[in-house]
Amino acid sequence: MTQPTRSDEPIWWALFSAGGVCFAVLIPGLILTLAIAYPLGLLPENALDYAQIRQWLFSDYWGLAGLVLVGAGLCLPLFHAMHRVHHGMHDLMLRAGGWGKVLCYGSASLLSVLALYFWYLGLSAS
Amino acid sequence: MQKTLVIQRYNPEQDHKPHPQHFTVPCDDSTSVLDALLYIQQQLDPTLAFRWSCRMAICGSCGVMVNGIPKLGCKTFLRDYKDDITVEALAHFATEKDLISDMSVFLTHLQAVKPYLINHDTRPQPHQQTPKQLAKYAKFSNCINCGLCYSACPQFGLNPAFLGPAALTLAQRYNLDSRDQGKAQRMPQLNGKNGVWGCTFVGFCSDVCPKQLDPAAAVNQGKVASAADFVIGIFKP
Amino acid sequence: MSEPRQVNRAYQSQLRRNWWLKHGYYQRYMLREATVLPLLFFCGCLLTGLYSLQHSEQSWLNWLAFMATPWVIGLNLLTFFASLFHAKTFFELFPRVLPILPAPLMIAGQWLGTLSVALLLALLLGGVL
Amino acid sequence: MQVLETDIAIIGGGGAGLRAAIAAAEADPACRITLLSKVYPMRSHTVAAEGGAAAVTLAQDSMQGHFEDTVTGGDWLADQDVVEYFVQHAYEELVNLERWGCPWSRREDGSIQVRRFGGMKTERTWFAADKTGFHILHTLFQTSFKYPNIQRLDEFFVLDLLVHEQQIVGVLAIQLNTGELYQIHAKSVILATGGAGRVFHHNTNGGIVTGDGMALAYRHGVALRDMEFVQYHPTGLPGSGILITEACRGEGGILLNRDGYRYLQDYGLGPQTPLGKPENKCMELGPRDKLSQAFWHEQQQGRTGDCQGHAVVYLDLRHLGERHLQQRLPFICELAKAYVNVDPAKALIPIRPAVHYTMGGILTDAQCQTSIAGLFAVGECASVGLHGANRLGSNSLSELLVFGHVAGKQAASFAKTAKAAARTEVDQYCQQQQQQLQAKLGVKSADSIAAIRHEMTLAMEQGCGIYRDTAGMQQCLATLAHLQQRYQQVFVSDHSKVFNTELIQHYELGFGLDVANAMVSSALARQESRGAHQRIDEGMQQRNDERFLQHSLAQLTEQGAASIRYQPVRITQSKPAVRRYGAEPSQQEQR
Repeated sequence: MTQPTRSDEPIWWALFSAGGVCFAVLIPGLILTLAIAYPLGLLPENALDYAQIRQWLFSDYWGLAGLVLVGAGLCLPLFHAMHRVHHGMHDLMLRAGGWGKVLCYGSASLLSVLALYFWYLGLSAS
Repeated sequence: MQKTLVIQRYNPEQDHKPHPQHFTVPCDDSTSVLDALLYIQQQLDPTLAFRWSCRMAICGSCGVMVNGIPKLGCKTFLRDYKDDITVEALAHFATEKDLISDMSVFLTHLQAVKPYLINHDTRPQPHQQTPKQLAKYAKFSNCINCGLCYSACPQFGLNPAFLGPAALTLAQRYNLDSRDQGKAQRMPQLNGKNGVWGCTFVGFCSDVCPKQLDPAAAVNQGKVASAADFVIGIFKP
Repeated sequence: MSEPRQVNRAYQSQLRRNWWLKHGYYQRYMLREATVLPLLFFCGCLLTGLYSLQHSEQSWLNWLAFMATPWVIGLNLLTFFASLFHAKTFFELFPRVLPILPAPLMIAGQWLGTLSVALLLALLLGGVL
Repeated sequence: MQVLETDIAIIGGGGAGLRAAIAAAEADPACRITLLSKVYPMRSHTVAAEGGAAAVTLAQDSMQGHFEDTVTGGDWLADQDVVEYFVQHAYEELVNLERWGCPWSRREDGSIQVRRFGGMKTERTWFAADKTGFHILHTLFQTSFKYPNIQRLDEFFVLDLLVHEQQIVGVLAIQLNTGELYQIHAKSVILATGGAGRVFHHNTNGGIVTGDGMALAYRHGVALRDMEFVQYHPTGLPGSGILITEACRGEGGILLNRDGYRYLQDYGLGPQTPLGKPENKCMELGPRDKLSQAFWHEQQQGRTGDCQGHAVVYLDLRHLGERHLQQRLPFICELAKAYVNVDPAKALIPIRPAVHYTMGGILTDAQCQTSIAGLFAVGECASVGLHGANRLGSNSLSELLVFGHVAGKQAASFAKTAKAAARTEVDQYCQQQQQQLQAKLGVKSADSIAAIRHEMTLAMEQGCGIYRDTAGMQQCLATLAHLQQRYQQVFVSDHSKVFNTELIQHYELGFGLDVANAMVSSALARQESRGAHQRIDEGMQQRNDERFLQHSLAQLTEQGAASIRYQPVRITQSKPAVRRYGAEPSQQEQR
């Protein structure tokens, strides 16, 4: 019996799992506050004050909160989502070969870098 | 009481694909699908082909699809079905005749993971193993090789090279055994794309498992092991 | 070793693209996998929010206004339910993959985590903390 | 017709066949071993054994003790040199299995756990919960993957042995999924085909347990020994016959009649032991023959209950508690729930005796060699001389390991010296067999294989059951002769090649009819009561050592009948005495 080549799946699976935790633990709270409660006026008017949020995310403690938000709220969930998209394509018999993988994890990587870049811009401006 | 079984018949010497045939069988509260099939074979049509032996859910021979769900014929009772009951050969395997599937791919996958104790100590004494150590793998050692989990697994259906729930569970069973030293030999099979990574945790395998041994859990525990092995692989030359 | 079997024209059915519509269990699985679609939308929201925040106060205000448009709220409500459904499935799978503590305990612990995060965020933004 | 060459052909992929295959593979790594099985090996009926496997394990136990229990349990019809060999080698075989990964149940300190079993004077039964046979079979099957010189032919059904001048030259088999015939030339052949419980109506056996190997050897002039000794297991489920393990009683389960009375105390097994405190060799832990016989008497006196038309007594496990039951007897809980809708923690399990095991079988010497050179037999299909007139629970799993090992080694050494057979005569014989097979195919008639088989099983149950008499057995023989005639006329209506299961059943029925005939003929000739063979005829109700301390040998005659001769029992140290159970043995030992 020939030995199969080692899959690189552990990398994507680890990112997927970490993202899954974020999706389950952090994202519900984020949506609830940012995308539901505030727009519906259930939070104080100044809850999302521009200066305050900037300070939290880009200034206090070297912008650590911002980095956490970008990592746990964006990068990891993106990898989580694109991992499922990648496997979903297989499930739906959309055989994109190696390109499907490049497309999925490539886009997740690109958007993650972009998010980190925005945070970096905010950080340097503050 | 009587019930109608709609059986997907297939004779490779005549047919191009399976076709349904209706049989009416007498039944009571204790009649299993296997009992019904035996009645048909003995009383109505001796050419009906299916596998069976122990009729007590331990030999694993009589797996069939009952109303589209993989079941052991001997542990599925007519009393639990209101209308006609469709019986067909296990999904995802090739059908050789009537309700008989070609299980050779299953056997090949099983053998691929080296499902036996690998231990280099040759002293002729029993190993020590505490009940706690035994409990770690005991559940996964209860697989009767019926193949229902493969019929429940769309990933196996989509890719027959996927080692599948039973084989991966068996690998995990030996990997978790405190007496075993063969994990390193088994990991290469698990690490491949047709090993644990072929699984997307659909989880239906665990639902249909007649012995409730949760193969999905075993496979996904295998992912953790494989991921750890991956990391170790980076640091080892 | 076993002898390779000669199979006489065995019938091999092929899965079709819609295989997952055939059974409730598979539908639920596909639904679980599909929770990432609204998630992607929310990630888009967050990303634009982040861009706005670092860009200027005006674009931040524009973003807040965008977030308050009814269809965006609607989609995010959907995302919220998707995230809860995902959380339920994910939390239940976790103790099976890493059986450290009794499963009910682990599941309860994870829900507690989700709840605490939501509460913390609400208190923080509500100005209580 | 395909031709395959091998060194050793093993017929049967159950515990005995697999153990033999591994032994042969280890004895001679250069030797080609072909393992044929009519089912995938893990389907073999070893899988259904529940209780355990016996070997002297505890410090307070002794080889002498196991020897005595086995000889006494077998009513002195065991060959004592064989028993000696067996008790001395059982432990190392169980250790072998342990080292191959069998998940034996353990004590807190990590050592092997042993449980009580019927007829054993101390705890010596190794177990893997209540699925011991399952775990043994799967461990052996999986371990067999390690040996590249074991080639499996799964789902090959053996139609005949190929014998030339009293030497085995191979087997003729049919590949089930193609219908193709295979001549498999082998220097040695091991029959490991299991028992023949399916010739009886009410039995604990799987559908595949049809006596194939016994009949194959019998038809080639090998004697079947002690075929009258058919064990009824006292606890099978009514209707299905599904086995409820003796381990239930080993763990402390009790048997009640319909009045809730522990009736075993009336049959020389008492006095009553306190609830939850089972004592070895007392009450529920008496041997299987005595317990099944006690049921018969209860039934005669109208003290049995009814479960869907079947007379039953009740197994009470309630006092063991949910937790203990789930830990020690999980499979029993599952079976009771599924097949009689009973939760053993809360309610009584209805049970009744069912045919379980054939003590007799293909006559072999202590090395598993039959009267045909190069032909070996092992396991339930064989009679190596271990069980005598009644087998003790948990001796058969150990037997197939101990003697599977012997058979494999012997077959390997025989294969080394044997010459390959002359092809032409074998070829001719196989062509004849192929024509005979073709001749079986015909049109569907009013009579059917299923009908003949059904009548055979009923006749056996009625004429050759727990208690037997001359008239009943003569009637049974007449019925079998009539069924044999009908069998000769009945055709296989299915003409297909692929998985012609009707054709296979035709062969199996033929095998079963021959074995059944040997059983009844042997039983009729034994005019005494011993172990599992109990006569109610006047003057035959006792053991008669003067005339019948002998093995019976059934030999097939030209006319298709069985001629019976006798062979002395080999006695080394234990002279026949009274079998004592209940309180009596401990009194004996005090003296």
